[in-house]
Amino acid sequence: MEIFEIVTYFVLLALLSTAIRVVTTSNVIHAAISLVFTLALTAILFLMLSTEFVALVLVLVYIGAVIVLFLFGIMITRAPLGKNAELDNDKNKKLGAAIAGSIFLLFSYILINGFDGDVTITSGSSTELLGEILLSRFVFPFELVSFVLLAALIGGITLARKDEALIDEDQV
Amino acid sequence: MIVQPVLVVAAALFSLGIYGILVRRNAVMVLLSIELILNSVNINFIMFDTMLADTLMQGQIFTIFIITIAAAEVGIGLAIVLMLFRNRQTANINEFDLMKW
Amino acid sequence: MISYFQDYVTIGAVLGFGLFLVVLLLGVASVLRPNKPYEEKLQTYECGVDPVGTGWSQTYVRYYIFGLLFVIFDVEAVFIFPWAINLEKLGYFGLIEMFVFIFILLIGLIYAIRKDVLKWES
Amino acid sequence: MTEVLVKVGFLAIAALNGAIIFTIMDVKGASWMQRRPGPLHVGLRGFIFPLAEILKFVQKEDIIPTEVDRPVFKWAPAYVMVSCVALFAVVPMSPTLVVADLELGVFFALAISSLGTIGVLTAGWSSANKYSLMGGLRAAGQLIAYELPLILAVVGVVIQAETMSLVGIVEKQIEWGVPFVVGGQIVGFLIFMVAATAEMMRVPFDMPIGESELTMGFMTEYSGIRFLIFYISEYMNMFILCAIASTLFLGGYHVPLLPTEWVNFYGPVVLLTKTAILGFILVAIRWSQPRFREDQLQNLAWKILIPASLVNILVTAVMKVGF
Amino acid sequence: MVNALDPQNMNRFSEASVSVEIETEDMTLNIGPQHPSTHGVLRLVAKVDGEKVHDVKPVLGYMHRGYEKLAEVRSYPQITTLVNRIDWVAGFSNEIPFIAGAERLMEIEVPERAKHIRLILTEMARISSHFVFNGAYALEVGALTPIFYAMEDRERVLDLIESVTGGRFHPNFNRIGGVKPAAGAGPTSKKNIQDLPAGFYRDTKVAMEKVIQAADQFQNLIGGNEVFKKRTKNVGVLTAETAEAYGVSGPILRASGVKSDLRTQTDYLPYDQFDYDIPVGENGDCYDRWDVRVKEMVESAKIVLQAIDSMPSGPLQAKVPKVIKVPQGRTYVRAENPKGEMGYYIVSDGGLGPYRLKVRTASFSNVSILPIMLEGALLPDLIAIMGSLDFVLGDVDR
Amino acid sequence: MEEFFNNIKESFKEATLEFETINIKIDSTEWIDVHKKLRDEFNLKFFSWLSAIDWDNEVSVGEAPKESVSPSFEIITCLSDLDNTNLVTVSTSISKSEPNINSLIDVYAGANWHEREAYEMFGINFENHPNLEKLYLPDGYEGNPMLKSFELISREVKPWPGDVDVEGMPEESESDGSVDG
Amino acid sequence: MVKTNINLFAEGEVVYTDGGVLAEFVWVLVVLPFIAALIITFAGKSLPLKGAEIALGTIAIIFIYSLALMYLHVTEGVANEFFINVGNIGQFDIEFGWVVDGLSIMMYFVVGLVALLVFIYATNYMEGEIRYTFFFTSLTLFAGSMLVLVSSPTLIQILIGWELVGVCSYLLIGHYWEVKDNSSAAMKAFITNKIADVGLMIGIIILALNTGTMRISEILYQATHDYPAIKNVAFVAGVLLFIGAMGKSAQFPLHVWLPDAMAGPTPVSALMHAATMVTAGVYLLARMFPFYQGIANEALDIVMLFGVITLLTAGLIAIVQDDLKKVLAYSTVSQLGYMVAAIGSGAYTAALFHLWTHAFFKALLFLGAGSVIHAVHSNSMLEMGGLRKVMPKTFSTFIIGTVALAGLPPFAGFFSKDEILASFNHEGETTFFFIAVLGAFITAFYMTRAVCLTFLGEYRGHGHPHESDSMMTTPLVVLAVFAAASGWVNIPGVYTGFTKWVTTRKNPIIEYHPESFDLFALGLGLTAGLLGIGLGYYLYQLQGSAETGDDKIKIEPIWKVLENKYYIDDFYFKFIIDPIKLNMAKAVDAFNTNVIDRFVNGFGQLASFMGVIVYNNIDQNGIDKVLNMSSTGTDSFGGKVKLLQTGRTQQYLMLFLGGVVTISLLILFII
Repeated sequence: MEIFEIVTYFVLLALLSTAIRVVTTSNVIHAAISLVFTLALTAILFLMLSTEFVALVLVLVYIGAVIVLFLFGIMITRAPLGKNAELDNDKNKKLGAAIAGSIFLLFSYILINGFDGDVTITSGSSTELLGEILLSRFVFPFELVSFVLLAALIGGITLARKDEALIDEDQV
Repeated sequence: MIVQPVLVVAAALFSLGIYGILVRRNAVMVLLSIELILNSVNINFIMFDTMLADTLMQGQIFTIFIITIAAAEVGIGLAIVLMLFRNRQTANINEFDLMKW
Repeated sequence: MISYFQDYVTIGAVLGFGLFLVVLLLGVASVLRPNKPYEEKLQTYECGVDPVGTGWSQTYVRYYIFGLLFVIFDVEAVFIFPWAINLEKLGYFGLIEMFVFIFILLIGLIYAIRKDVLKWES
Repeated sequence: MTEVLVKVGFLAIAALNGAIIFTIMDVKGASWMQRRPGPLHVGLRGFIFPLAEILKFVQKEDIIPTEVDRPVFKWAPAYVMVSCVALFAVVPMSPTLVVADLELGVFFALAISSLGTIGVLTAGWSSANKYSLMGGLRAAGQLIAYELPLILAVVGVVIQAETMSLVGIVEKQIEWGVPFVVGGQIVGFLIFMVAATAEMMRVPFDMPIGESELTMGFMTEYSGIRFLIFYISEYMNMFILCAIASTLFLGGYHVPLLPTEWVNFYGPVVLLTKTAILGFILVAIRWSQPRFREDQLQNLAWKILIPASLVNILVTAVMKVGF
Repeated sequence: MVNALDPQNMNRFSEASVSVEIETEDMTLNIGPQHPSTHGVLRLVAKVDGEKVHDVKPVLGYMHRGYEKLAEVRSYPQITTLVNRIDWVAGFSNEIPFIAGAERLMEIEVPERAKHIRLILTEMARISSHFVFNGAYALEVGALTPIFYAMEDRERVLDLIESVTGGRFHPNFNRIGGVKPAAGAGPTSKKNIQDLPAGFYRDTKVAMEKVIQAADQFQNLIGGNEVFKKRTKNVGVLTAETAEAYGVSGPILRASGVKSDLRTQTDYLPYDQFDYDIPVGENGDCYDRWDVRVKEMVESAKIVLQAIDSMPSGPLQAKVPKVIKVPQGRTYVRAENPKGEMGYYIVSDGGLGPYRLKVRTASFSNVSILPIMLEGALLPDLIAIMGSLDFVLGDVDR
Repeated sequence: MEEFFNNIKESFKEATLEFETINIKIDSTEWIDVHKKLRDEFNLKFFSWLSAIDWDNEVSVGEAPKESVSPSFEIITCLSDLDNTNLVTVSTSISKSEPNINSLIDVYAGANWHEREAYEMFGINFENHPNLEKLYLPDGYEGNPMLKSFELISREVKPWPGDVDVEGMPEESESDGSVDG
Repeated sequence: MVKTNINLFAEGEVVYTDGGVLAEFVWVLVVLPFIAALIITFAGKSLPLKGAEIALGTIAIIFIYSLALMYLHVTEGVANEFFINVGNIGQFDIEFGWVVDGLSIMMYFVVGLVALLVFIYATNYMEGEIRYTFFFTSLTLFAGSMLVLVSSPTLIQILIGWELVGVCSYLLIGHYWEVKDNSSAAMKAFITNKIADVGLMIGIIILALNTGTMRISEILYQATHDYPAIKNVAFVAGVLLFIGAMGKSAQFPLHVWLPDAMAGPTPVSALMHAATMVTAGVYLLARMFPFYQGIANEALDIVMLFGVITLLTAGLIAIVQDDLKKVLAYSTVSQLGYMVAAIGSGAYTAALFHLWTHAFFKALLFLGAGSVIHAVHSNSMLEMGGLRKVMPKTFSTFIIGTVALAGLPPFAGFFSKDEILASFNHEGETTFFFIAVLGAFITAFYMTRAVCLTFLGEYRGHGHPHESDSMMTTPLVVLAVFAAASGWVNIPGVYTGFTKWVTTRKNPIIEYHPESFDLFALGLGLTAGLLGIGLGYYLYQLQGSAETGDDKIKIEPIWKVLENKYYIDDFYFKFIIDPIKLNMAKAVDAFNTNVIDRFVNGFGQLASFMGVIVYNNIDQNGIDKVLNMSSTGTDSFGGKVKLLQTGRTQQYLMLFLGGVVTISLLILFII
């Protein structure tokens, strides 16, 4: 499985570099597109870890839908075309980097010391089984999810709707 | 063999997300950074799921739930940003100091 | 190589082929095409007038709501598929679960319709 | 590794030929319906027309306006095309003639097909042009609105087939003896085709391009080769969606009464025939219908197709469990 | 604590609600001058909020050719060649009211045969104009095919016009006092004037039957199309009152339910000899405007067929002075052109050319209602409404 | 028509009927009132057009009027009735030094563009007009082209040939000027 | 129905049943309002009464059901509980369910009755108001949440109900959110409650961890059977639960939110902030009473102490309030103090009895006040006066409420207050007894003041007040009947049915104060009440205050303290909110300037830079500095402090994360 590891390292490296680009680029759209690549690489990583269904869910929901929502958001908030010099809080940069760095070190320390193991992948994990577990053992969270989504939908609509409509309607 | 590198990269993604949240001035960018954090969590879950060969697939199921919740979160988060943008004509979170007591 | 990886490596190769196709077309074109830019040619098209206004990127909030609805229902679809292939096993229990699930999200759609966010006319 | 290369080679031929065949079909259909002499008679009875088209675009200057966001602008067409090409991988021509028979075949196809949205949206945005932006937004709004009925219409098939593998779905139809469109998925099929037409951005759902309003929509600023990439992608998309529809609903590479042991031989022919019939219907619709308005389009998706597809799912599920 | 029931506080609430309202900066979108669906070089400066149009400001003048000024330095025959370039889609129709005005001032009685020929050609011009409209309008709402059929059918009519006048778009066929001999009529001498080309009657009959067929086809294939109906019904409704106040005329006015047709109301051409209907719409929406025009084509074809059957014989020209000088006086002659009321207000001081020539064109008034009709419309509706007004920029700008 | 003319005649003594058109000459001060009256009482709801004539004896373009006229702007509106053939033109004169007149927009909304046209072509100032801007001419264009005093450059540079030709043989026209029909 | 016998300490043997089918379907009560709220949200606006009819119908069903339960309970005696397992966290079963016993049935009845009347009242009162439908949604939601709370057989459900009630309260207080005061009042209520909720939450977690169960009945069983695990934490848990109760029941010093909560519409004040929601704390204490009594006795002293402080201080503030609703609000706080003090003194029945009577007469007073406010369009008593003539019905019912509150016989308040006084006397808490008597005097005094200023004298406001219509007065009359008669269910020596009701439960009350007329307490209480009324009438009516609206007597310093509510709010701002803000800001700024900037300047490179942080941490140099900075407070870094007071989320997050990282590093590498 030599090639498997090489590919994994390659994917991880690419993942890291796109993620860095997400938080450092001074162009809003570029950041969103970099996130697309981050997510796509994550999906590839998931595929390599045999979790086929989750990888495709990531593509379908995240890249296909959430990013589109992000792009809408970016366009509605009129992000300027091209570089935006004022995208970062320069004052926060040092402290932010320090905190993020220490969190990274902390996590790496814990993770490296805490976990070690190896993976052997013999086949893709079964979606059928996943569905069965999801709808039997996790049925309560599953139904709750619908409520969360409903709440998100109603909340989002209420927030994004034009306020005048809200007030007109409610002044019965 | 690949467990530790994956986990470290996930940690790196997490801290990059934190960095983005702390440093970015555009509210949409902050939300983007939150996605990075959630993604790093997803990677961890999947890694552990595969590593432990969990018969209950809890790692995968949790990841699906996280993706779901993240979708809802982005929906609401962006809606809030839009509302703020409509009222203030900017998405710069420095302008929003409603938390000021 | 197990068949699982075989399949996805193939798909990766297909993606590579798509990219190759794009690059090929671009490459062929870059050899063949002329390149004589001048200022007016490189101007953005706005019906022959100089592009007007700064707030050019203004967008309907409505699109955002469509996006939101899409995200929500997309997630719903994610949950429906594992259910659909297990329907026989889950039986009536699964059926009722999914009924409830879909019903709740339909409430969201009805809410959106009732709040007129899907309506365009003023 | 060889197998992979063979498959990709096979796919390369299929994808390009599919696009070219559909281009010819569209153009010839147009000239036939519009009584235009050009592509019906000129140059080997119009059959080298696509070649001329490609040659023309390749030779054209690739103008990139100064205002645009260059990297995004340049790569947006690639994004659309790659997502189209990847779809070809899962369509089976026969049980063995398939590039990758994934367990999650349908799901994969749907996931990948949702990627094009980003390409279109970024193309519209990065052009720094109001028409492009509006076109891009319309396109994105339309793609996401019709992605849902597309996905949900497939669920009915998945329920009946109990698998997401495309080969599995076809085998199930062979087992049943009738394609799913006859076996209870007629509503699903209609929803799928309407949604697929909208996904292809073809008449009557072509407002993102809507040349009488937005000149050329999100492609306004594109010229030369990059425009061609969009153009080819459109036909590839048309081909592949028709092929998927044939596979899911029309029995794919098999027709009843033909012996299954010869399926490797007649499979591709059968599938292509079915695809071509669906494609011809799309061509006929394209050249005979006006386009909807943006709000009518969205209403159709949200108020009719999505509820209808949800009901379709539930009805199918009840039938499945109940009988 | 604030008591919410206090009337003053209620005011505060309402103020609060006002302040929540968003002041979005609308996007200014230029539609035209170089846009596929502005029929020339009209420019609309539209303020849009997303897809919704808030405000439209038409900008004219890209085609202004100063006909009124030019007319002051031209003699009357020269002006005839000038004015048929105003509405180039129906070139012939432009000449009629001008010639009629000059003849009226000079008190010339035009021979009946000439009048009939003028009438036939005017109606053919109307048919060809409506063909163009039909094809273009379908194109504007997104149907790509009808324009090919419309153009093909128009070709027959244009061929007929060409065979008579020698010109397809700018016939320049009228003379003060009558019409000139037909172009395709073969050798002419003082003794033997071939006024119409050989086979004209037969060809016309065939062509007009085709026109009626084509109109029927349009009614079925375009008018019966559900998508087309959705796009045009109840879109851009224009009430009769608004239309009258703005001087909107022609098919647009009739689509709003006003039965106003100058062909029956004035006698610039002998329309009273024929039997035809005046199609009138009900709602004044885009569909009605389209429908009225299609029905008009049929009526025009009927008129032509009748005119051919009742074609009187006689001279083509009345006696007119060689040098045309129009006596002092003023008159306004208007005619029902394909686009609406077209009229010339001729002020003559007895010279070779008019002292002042006011050209009243239909499209100018018709286009002036655009800002009102487009307010609050969606962008696709903007195109549908604009197209349904069927204007030609030459007719707007002059 | 006759009946209608008589009705008009009762209100406007100076109205004349010529070529089936009723002409009413009024004073510029009653401009709005007369139109209102015509619209409301005589049912002339259809606003056809509005324009002006520059009466001037010394001209640089065209021919000078045969009889001398008093220099003034004559403003004409043409109104009609949708149901029958009544056609009315209303005209008034205003001085060239102070070309001011009230805008008709409140009476006939359609007067808007016609007035703008007259404004840019003649320089007539329509009071109370909401946006009296140029309609046709490009930004920065100076002058009012339809004034007789405005030079038509091409005319100056190159006189119209036909004009001269016709002027050359005036006598013929009387004797043998007709063409047989 | 299965009958069970248990031994009660005082009454001998009590017989109760499992309640049969009626008890099995109590869940309908809980679920119904939520469904109704959903329906109102989606379909409310299109209905003829804009959703009010659904709310009313729901509450009517609840009321009728609770009436049936009440009847069953009075005749048979019911005690039963039901559980539904919905999942588990570790070893804990997450269970929901419903409990049907005397305590909960009493609460169902109170909630059902008061809510029904308030809803009827509100349909008229809120007519034409902004967000009418939304109002009924929230109100219905509240009813449901309250029922979730009172029906809960498990701690986790109590917590959920607790939070739901808090959310509804937030929504309703902030009903007129366009005015900033109102939204900040809602915020204040929410935050104050949240602080208290932390106590509750920790208490619940402690109890659950030590008993291994979330079921209240099992915890109480363990408590009464001397299980060692729970005994160890009894005091702590008891106090923590009480802190939770303090928040909801507005006990000193967490009472500050309740008066401000009067920003909500008056029906809300009547239903939530007088009758039902604020009694949640008392209910919790009562529900857990066997636990307190059995093993957390020390905690009861604290409970009593706070209760007594509350009843006195709040009563004093009520004297100086000019806002009619605030007088009633402080009165509510004061009466809640009575209840809590009674619980603290071990008088389980007395506390609940007061809860029962108080719910009716305080709701009556609030609705009466609402009627007045509706008529004069002002809250201030300075703009009222002389309304006796124009609003006779309101006046007469208000008077009944007042005398019930002042504790004159034979109105409800007399019996319940007397029982509390008697129990103090019985317990030998002489000081508290006299304070409570003083409280009774104060209560009578300020209520008389309120009546005089509102109804007597001359009208001082603007506009023309008029009697409210029957939709509003009918509830007043019904409540007046209850305010008069609800005390008769527990007259010692005559009929003590109420005691029997509320003690009929799965976990018997081992010991409680037996009822009997304590003539000393009775006489003293009655005298205090009469004195208060007399003094009030003298000062405000006879001295003519009612004419002018002024307070004739004012002892300036005391008045000032009272008017400023003992400066508690100011205290919070000055000593809690500001210091946290300022000093934290300073500390972090110092950290930024001294630690981070120095490192950045010194090293620049991220890797080495992180190394140095760790190094310095080990060295304790940086930490020392930080600690010094934060403790010294004011010093030369003041100039940069402004930067951190921005209210920006990012900076707060940065502080938070910085803290987390520091602590984690400390834990990982140093400790």
